[in-house]
Order: sequence, then C-alpha cells, then structure tokens
Amino acid sequence: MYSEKVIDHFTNPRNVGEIENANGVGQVGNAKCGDIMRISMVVENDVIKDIKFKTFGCGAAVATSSMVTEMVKGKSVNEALDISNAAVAEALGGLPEAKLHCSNLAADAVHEAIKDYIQKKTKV
Amino acid sequence: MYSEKVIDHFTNPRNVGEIENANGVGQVGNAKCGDIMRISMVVENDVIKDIKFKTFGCGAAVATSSMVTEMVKGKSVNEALDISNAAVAEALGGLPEAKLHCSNLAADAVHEAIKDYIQKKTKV
Amino acid sequence: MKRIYLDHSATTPVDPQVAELMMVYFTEYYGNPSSVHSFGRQVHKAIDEAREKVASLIGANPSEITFTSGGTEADNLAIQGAARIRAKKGTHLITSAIEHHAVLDTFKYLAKNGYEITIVPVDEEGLVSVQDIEKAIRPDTILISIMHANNEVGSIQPVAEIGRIAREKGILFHVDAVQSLGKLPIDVNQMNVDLLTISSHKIYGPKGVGALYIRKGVRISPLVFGGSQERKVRSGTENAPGIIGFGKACELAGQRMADENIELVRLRDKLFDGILASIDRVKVNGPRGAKRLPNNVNISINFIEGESLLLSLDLVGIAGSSGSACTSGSLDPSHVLLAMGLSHEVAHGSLRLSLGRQNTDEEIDYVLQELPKIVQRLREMSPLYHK
Amino acid sequence: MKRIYLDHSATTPVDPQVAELMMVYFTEYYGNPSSVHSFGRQVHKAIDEAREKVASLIGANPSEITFTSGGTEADNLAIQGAARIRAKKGTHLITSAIEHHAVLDTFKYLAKNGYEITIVPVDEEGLVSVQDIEKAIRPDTILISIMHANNEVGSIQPVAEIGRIAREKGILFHVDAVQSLGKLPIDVNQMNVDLLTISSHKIYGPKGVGALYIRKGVRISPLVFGGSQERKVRSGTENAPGIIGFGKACELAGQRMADENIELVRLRDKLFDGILASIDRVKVNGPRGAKRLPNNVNISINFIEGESLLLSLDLVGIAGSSGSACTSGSLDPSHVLLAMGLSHEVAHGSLRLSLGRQNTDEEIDYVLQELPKIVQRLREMSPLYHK
Ligand SMILES: Cc1ncc(COP(=O)(O)O)c(C=O)c1O
Ligand SMILES: Cc1ncc(COP(=O)(O)O)c(C=O)c1O
Ligand code: FES
Ligand code: FES
Repeated sequence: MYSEKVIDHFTNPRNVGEIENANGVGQVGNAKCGDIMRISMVVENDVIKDIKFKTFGCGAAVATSSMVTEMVKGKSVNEALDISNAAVAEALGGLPEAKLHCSNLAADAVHEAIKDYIQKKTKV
Repeated sequence: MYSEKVIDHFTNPRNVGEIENANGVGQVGNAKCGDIMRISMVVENDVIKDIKFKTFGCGAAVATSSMVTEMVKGKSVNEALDISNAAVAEALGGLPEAKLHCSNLAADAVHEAIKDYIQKKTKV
Repeated sequence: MKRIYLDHSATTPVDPQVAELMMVYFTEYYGNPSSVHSFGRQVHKAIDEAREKVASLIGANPSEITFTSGGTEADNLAIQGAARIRAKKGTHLITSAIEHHAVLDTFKYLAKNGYEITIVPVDEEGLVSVQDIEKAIRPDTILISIMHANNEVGSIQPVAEIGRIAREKGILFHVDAVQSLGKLPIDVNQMNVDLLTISSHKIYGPKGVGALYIRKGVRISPLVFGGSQERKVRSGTENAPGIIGFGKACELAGQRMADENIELVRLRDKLFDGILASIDRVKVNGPRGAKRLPNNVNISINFIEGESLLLSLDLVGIAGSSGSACTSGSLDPSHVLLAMGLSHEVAHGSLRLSLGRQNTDEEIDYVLQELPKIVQRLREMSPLYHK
Repeated sequence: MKRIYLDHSATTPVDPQVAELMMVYFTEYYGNPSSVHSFGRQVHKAIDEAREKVASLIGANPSEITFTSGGTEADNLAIQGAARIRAKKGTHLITSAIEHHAVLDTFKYLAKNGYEITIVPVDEEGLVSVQDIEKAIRPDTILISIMHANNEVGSIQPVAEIGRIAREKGILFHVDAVQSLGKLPIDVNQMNVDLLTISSHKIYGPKGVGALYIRKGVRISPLVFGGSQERKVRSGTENAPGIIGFGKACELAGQRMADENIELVRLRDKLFDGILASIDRVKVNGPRGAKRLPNNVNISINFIEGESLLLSLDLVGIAGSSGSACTSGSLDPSHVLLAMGLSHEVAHGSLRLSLGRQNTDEEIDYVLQELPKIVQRLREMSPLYHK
C-alpha cells in the first residue's frame, strides 16, 4: 500500500531526534487518530540550519515527518511556510487515500515550530 | 437420493399398461404436484388376478406404482385394501421425505380400482 | 458410461486456470486483505485486480463493484437495499413474473413489509413488454428490477429500453444479469443500469461469489453489518480466493465470449432441430434465434413428467433440468412456464438442456439418440398419452 | 527472508488436505447440489457429510446447521433474524462492549430501527460479568449475544453461566464462537446456546464460508430470500466446495485440538515471557492462563504506535496485527482495548500475535530477537518516550 519512497523514509528516517538548543519548537497532534509529532529546529537569519523530528504515529506519519525535514532544511522560513501538506505527500510519491490525513502532521508541525521561532524572535 | 430398489422399479417397472377387459379401474391425481395414476385390474372371486398401471409422475410415483401392483397381484381385495401407502414406501426401502406424498398415489389408485370393482359387482 | 453435462445454467465447472489460481491463495497467499503485513497486502492487490477484471466485463468502474456471496445475495442487497434507502421517496416497486426467486421472493418479502409491488406479465415467449413496464410506473415507483436473460427459457429482455425509461423518470433500475454474463455483451452505461447482479459459478468461476454493480452516486442500505469491508456496503472477511477466481473467470469469459457463442448457437440449434425432427408433440419454450441465450434449450414434451425424464436421462449419463413440480420441492411447476401461459401438465414435461464450453457434437448426437427412446418409454407409461 | 505468520486470528492458511478436497469439487463434482442428476446428487451427499462434521464439533444435530458466507453473515442472521421474529415479544437486546463489529454494528443498526440495546461493560482483563448481564435483563429482553472468546485479547467469557440464566428467563442466547472453534471445546447443549456463529477461515478452512447453529425449535427470519436453500433460512446456490472444505477443516480440528493446544499454550507463554523479560514498560492485555485462548498474545508497548510496529515487523518478515487507530481505517483505536480501560495512547501501541498450527520454536525465538530492536528504534523516534 505504501510507495517505496515511503518505506525508505520509514525504515531510514532522516533527522530523527531532538535539538537541545533549538530556537523553534512545534508539536502537533493528529485529531483524527491521536498521533503526535514534535519538530525542533535551529534557525539562523531566518534560514533553517538544522531540524529534527520525533513522531508517534503510523508509517505515513513517520515518512512524512522525515520527508518534510529534508524538504525544509537549508530553506528560509518563508519558503518553509509555503510547503504544503500536499507537497510533502507528493514528494513521497503519493499516500494511500486513507493516509492522507497523516501528512497534515508534518507540514503543520514545521509551521508551528516556525511560529514559535518568530514569536521568540519578536519578544527579544 | 432414491434407493436402488426405487431405481430398479423405475427403470424396469412391473405391470405397465392398461387392461382392456378390466372389471376394476381407478384413477387418482396427486393434489400436491399434479400427477396422475391409473390402475386397471381383473378381479375374479375377490382375488386380483391381473393388474396394470399407467403413471404420469416422478420417479417415486412410477416406482410406487410398480411396487403396489406387485404387492397386490394375487391377493384378495380385502388384503389389498389393507396395504397402506406407508407399506408401499417401506417395501421400496424408503423414500426421500420430500417424496413421501408420491406414495399416496399408488395405494389410493388401487383402492379406487377395488371400489370400482365392488360397485360394479353390487350393481349386477 | 458417458457423462454429459447439459446443466450449465444451474452451475458450471470451475475452469482449470481459475482453480489453479485459487489454489495459490488458499495455501500460499492466504492473508486477510485488510491486514497491514505483506501476507495481507498481496491479497489486497490481487482483489483489486480481480475487481478491475469484473468491472471491465460489464463496462463499469472498479469502484462500482461490490463483491457478495453470490447472485442471490446481490439481488437481495440491490432490492432490499434500494427499497430501504428510498422508502421516504416512495414504496412502489416493479418487476416481472419470470424473475429468479432471488428477486421475486425479495419482492414478496417487501410486499409483506410496507411496500407495494407490481409484477408485470410476459408474453408466450417469455418476453417482458416495455409498454407494460411503462404503464406500471407510478409517481411513487422507486425501483424497477428486470432480468437480462431468463434462466429457464433463455429469453432476452429489452433492458436497455426499460433502462432509458427508468432513467428519464428518475427510478432506480436493477438488472439480474446472472445468466447473461459472459454470454451477452453487457455495458452498464449503454443499458442505463443502476444496479446489476452477477454470479461467478455460472461462468466457470467458483460458487459462493458474486457481485453487485452499484452505479457511482447510487446509495443503498447494507444487509449485513460489521467490519466495513467492501466499501461498507457488504461486511465480512473477503472471500479472497473466490473473488480472485471470479476475476479470472471474467477475464477468460471476455476473451472467449465471441468465439464460444458461435459454437454454442450452432450446438443449441442442432439440438433443437434434432429434437423437433425426432419427437412429436414437443413445444419449444421461449423464443428461437437472437432473442434467446446462445446456450439454452427448453422444450415441453407432452404427456411425460420432468423428473422421470431427468432420472431416465441421468441413467444414460445425461444431466439436464426441468421446471416440473416434482423436481422443485414446492407444489407448483416452474413459475416461468406458467407465466408464459403453459398448463400445469405441459409445464410438468419441460426439459432444459443448457450448453457449456466443453460440450461437443458427439455429445449432442448421443442426446439425440437417447432422448427419443426415453420419451417413447415414458409416454407408454403415461395415462395421458394416446397415439 | 524468513516469513513468519502470527496473525491466525485474522485468518489461517487453508490446510492442504482441505484444499485438495475442494479441488475435486471445483472441477470434477461440480454439480448444483439441488439438481436431480448424478452431478448434483454426489455434491448433495458431500454437503450432508460436511454438515455432520461441523455439527459434531459443537455437539449439535446436523439439521441445526445453516451454512452462510461467513461469521459476519451468521452473526447478522442470528441477531437481525431473532430480533425481527421476536419483535412482538419485546425489543430489548443485550450484548457486551467487546464483541466483534459484526455483532456490535448489527446492534447499532437495530438501535436505530426501533430496538433498545444494552451494552454491558467488561473488566480490565476483558471479561464480562455474569452479574452485569443479569442486571441488564428486562421483561422485554429477547436476545443476549455474548462472544465465547475475544478475537483481540483472547479472553474467554462465562458463556455457560450466561446461557443458564438466559434459558431460565426464556431469552434467546447467541454466542459468537468464531475464535473459539477448534481451540476450546464447544457443546451447544452444555452451554445452553440457542444460536452459535462459527467461521471456516479461522480454522484452516476456506474464506467465505461460515455457519449458524440454530437450536431445533428456534425460529429466525432470513436475511436473504430466494431459492429456499439451507432450510429456507438462507437462500442462494450453496458454496459446495467451501462447505465441504469447512467440513473437512472441522474434522481435522476435532482430531487435532487436544494435542495442538498443548503446543500453542507452550509457545504462547514462551512469547509472553520472552517479551516481558526483554522489553520494559509493556502491558499484557487480557487475562493470562486458562481464561485466555491458547493461541493469543496481546500486549501494549508503551510510547510506540501499532502501525509503525507492524510495518517494522513486516520488514523483517513477521506478520502480526494491532488495535491501533492507524491500522483501523476508523478514527479510534480498538474498541476492545478502550472498553478494558486502556488510554488511547496505550491502546495505540498494542500488538496481537496469534499463533497457529505450523508455528515453531525457532520462529518464536526469531520474534524475541527482532522485536526488542524494533521497539528500541521506534521508541527513540517517539516524542512520548523518555528513558
Ligand atoms: C437469473 C438468476 N438470478 C440469480 C441467481 C442466483 O445466483 P446464485 O446462484 O449465485 O445465488 C441465479 C442462479 O441460481 C439465476 O439464474
Ligand atoms: C469474534 C469474531 N466474530 C466474527 C468474525 C467475522 O467472521 P468472518 O470473517 O467469517 O466474516 C470474526 C473474524 O473476523 C471474529 O473474530
Ligand atoms: S409425483 Fe410429483 S413429486 Fe412425486
Ligand atoms: S498517523 Fe495515524 S493513521 Fe497516520
């Protein structure tokens, strides 16, 4: 049911973990099935220098998490905000229909982390 | 579904036909499935000397017809009146449950023919 | 002894290719298609492919195919399911007098449970008239169910025209195509069909599998709940080997239909002509020629009774069927023959010989040699027969 | 790669003896069992024999067995059929929170159609209490439906005691014995059961076949009409090869059950003990010991999610199942685990490994070697996990 690319990202997920000195952290829960994803990132001059994820969820949730971190790493926060859930699913070669909701986790968590970064920046 | 005895009486029915100079004739129809049996017999001194049948009906109807003619041939009419439908079915080694109604044809037709004989006799 | 099977309308042997394929799904790829693991995923994929093959034989989209346990369940699902979901729109349903029991008994059940039904008659050839259907339509009519081809006498109904009328009036149209599948071209769009019943074991697939075509957008209530398989219309662990076998059978039928029909028609007409030439007082039941299924022969042989005839044929190795009351377990002879105006007696003496893929000229010759002898013997036993 | 199948509660492979037997009825003895001719009669006889074998495994009379297309249909037939025929006596039905969807969804359907239902809870081990059932009974209660053994956590219910109470009060008692057939002794008389559901594909028989035991004298309404096969309770051309295969599977199960169970219990407990010894923060779901099916292992592994676990296991060749929401297609994790009081999160991390006839010690060793590594990897990916 999953594409090879999904299986690849699931078995060898990129950027797993938590960054201790992150300046942008976002966590979202998937209302549909109760899953959770946390993104931590280091942003310098509005560019995402480093990013890691932790995910509690299905194969699609893990793969989209991994994929989205690859997609935004090195990008500016504005570019990253433009990346949609659909774009992540597409980059994985598509997801089964029943699993499309899982891809929402990934982009949303990144967007939350960026929001966190912007808020912190504004406060300083 | 049919016993070997039924199949034997069906394939080699005894006493098929019509007796021209019969002095007892009986015909019955099977209300259940619309089938017909006709018995003609020659009775002398209340003994069934000869008997023949014609039947329009299923395998069980044909076999019971054949069997009943064998059972009553040479018997007195009183003995013949004592032969029940169940006895005919039994003599054939049993009939499938759905076919028990067919055995009613056989004994009934014989009894009708005997009635006919007695009525004719009484008139004379 | 020769064994000649001429009862293909009752059921067919499973094609060896189909049986071989199913075997693999019994013992090797046996997973539950709903499972996450590879044992299940392989099966899921094979079911998807089967769905495409079934859909393709009737001009449908794979997503419009719901697998069931057979034609009977599919007929019930279509009719009960449509009646329940449309009850607020109306409660009147139309069918014909010669439908299969799976349709007629379902109509009778609904008639006892708050619905009104109209059963249109047929002519002496077993054909429904489009005008009769049109006249039967009321403002509260919600469903018309007419079979594509009749299982007893092979008469082919004007379903495309009926479909056009139903579509115009916004009435759901169900077609029981169990007998026509693989024998007549079927296109659910050309025929304006909303619901179409098919069954595997009539086309050299396994018994216990069928399907209901449900036009995209048409909703019906399920009969059976739990598990939500088959797009929530039909629950239960999928009969994966059966479905996959059905798919293969559809594929083979699609490939072979054209050639096979030429042969079936030839053998059918040889059988008809041979019987009519060698036995007197025989009546052909149903139309002859193009309005008849290519594989169906049905005659009434006066003065003799069907079960006796079948038994006698069986004793020389020939398997056929009859509309006689004595074979039916019920009290009446075939409702189809009675609806065509046959008397009880004549209906009783009916014989259906339905041809299939493997029948040969030699087999037909053998039947034409044995049948007259048997008829002669039985007529001599019959109180109705006078030379 | 090794392929280890540990999902026997979802479905089993068909036993080679069963498959071989079915093959004969696909291609050689393929007649319709309702036919008069020898092609049909042979099949009729084989179906009768199958019925005896099925009946014998549950202590029933052959005439009390009605074949269906599977467990789901049998559950529906029992519950819908009993509810419809008893509607005048009363409209209240009782079941438990951990029934299969085939039962629960049917109850929910009835609840929307004029019936009242009570769903009794279970304790943290997944066991129904007899007292709860007793308390739920009302004067208008017409049916109690309780499963023999649960398909997810293997808990064995006190059905005999519930049956005794139902019998005393004149309430019909239905038992879904799909998971216990061939694994626990079943005697419909000792258990005071009126209706009992079984399914072939859980005991090494083919998919798409099941049966409903209907106690002599108990009447239920049919779901499907037409043709009057299966004593008018279930119409449709019989799935003869399937039924005959089911019969054979029952015969084999009866012969092997005692020996097989000893082995299953041993492997089950080895798996449990091994997992508990090598992985921390693991919860056993369901009772241990004699109140559990011999072949069922179910655990919740904290901080990880079921589908990820299944996928990871699948990638090393191990097939299991999970009550995770992510595998269910619905939005909620297993209703069984939730009813037992598990939180959403913990239910999510559940893993069911269900053993079968061919599993070996080596296979269990392999699982015990791979599982901890996978759990470790997934936990490291989990935002919930802190060492
Ligand atoms: C016209 C027609 N409809 C429905 C059915 C029922 O199909 P099944 O035998 O698959 O239940 C049959 C065959 O028995 C049939 O000939
Ligand atoms: C307890 C229980 N009841 C009913 C069913 C349904 O049976 P089937 O798969 O034959 O439809 C199953 C299995 O899926 C089950 O485990
Ligand atoms: S005579 Fe009609 S069933 Fe026997
Ligand atoms: S995260 Fe739950 S289904 Fe994908």
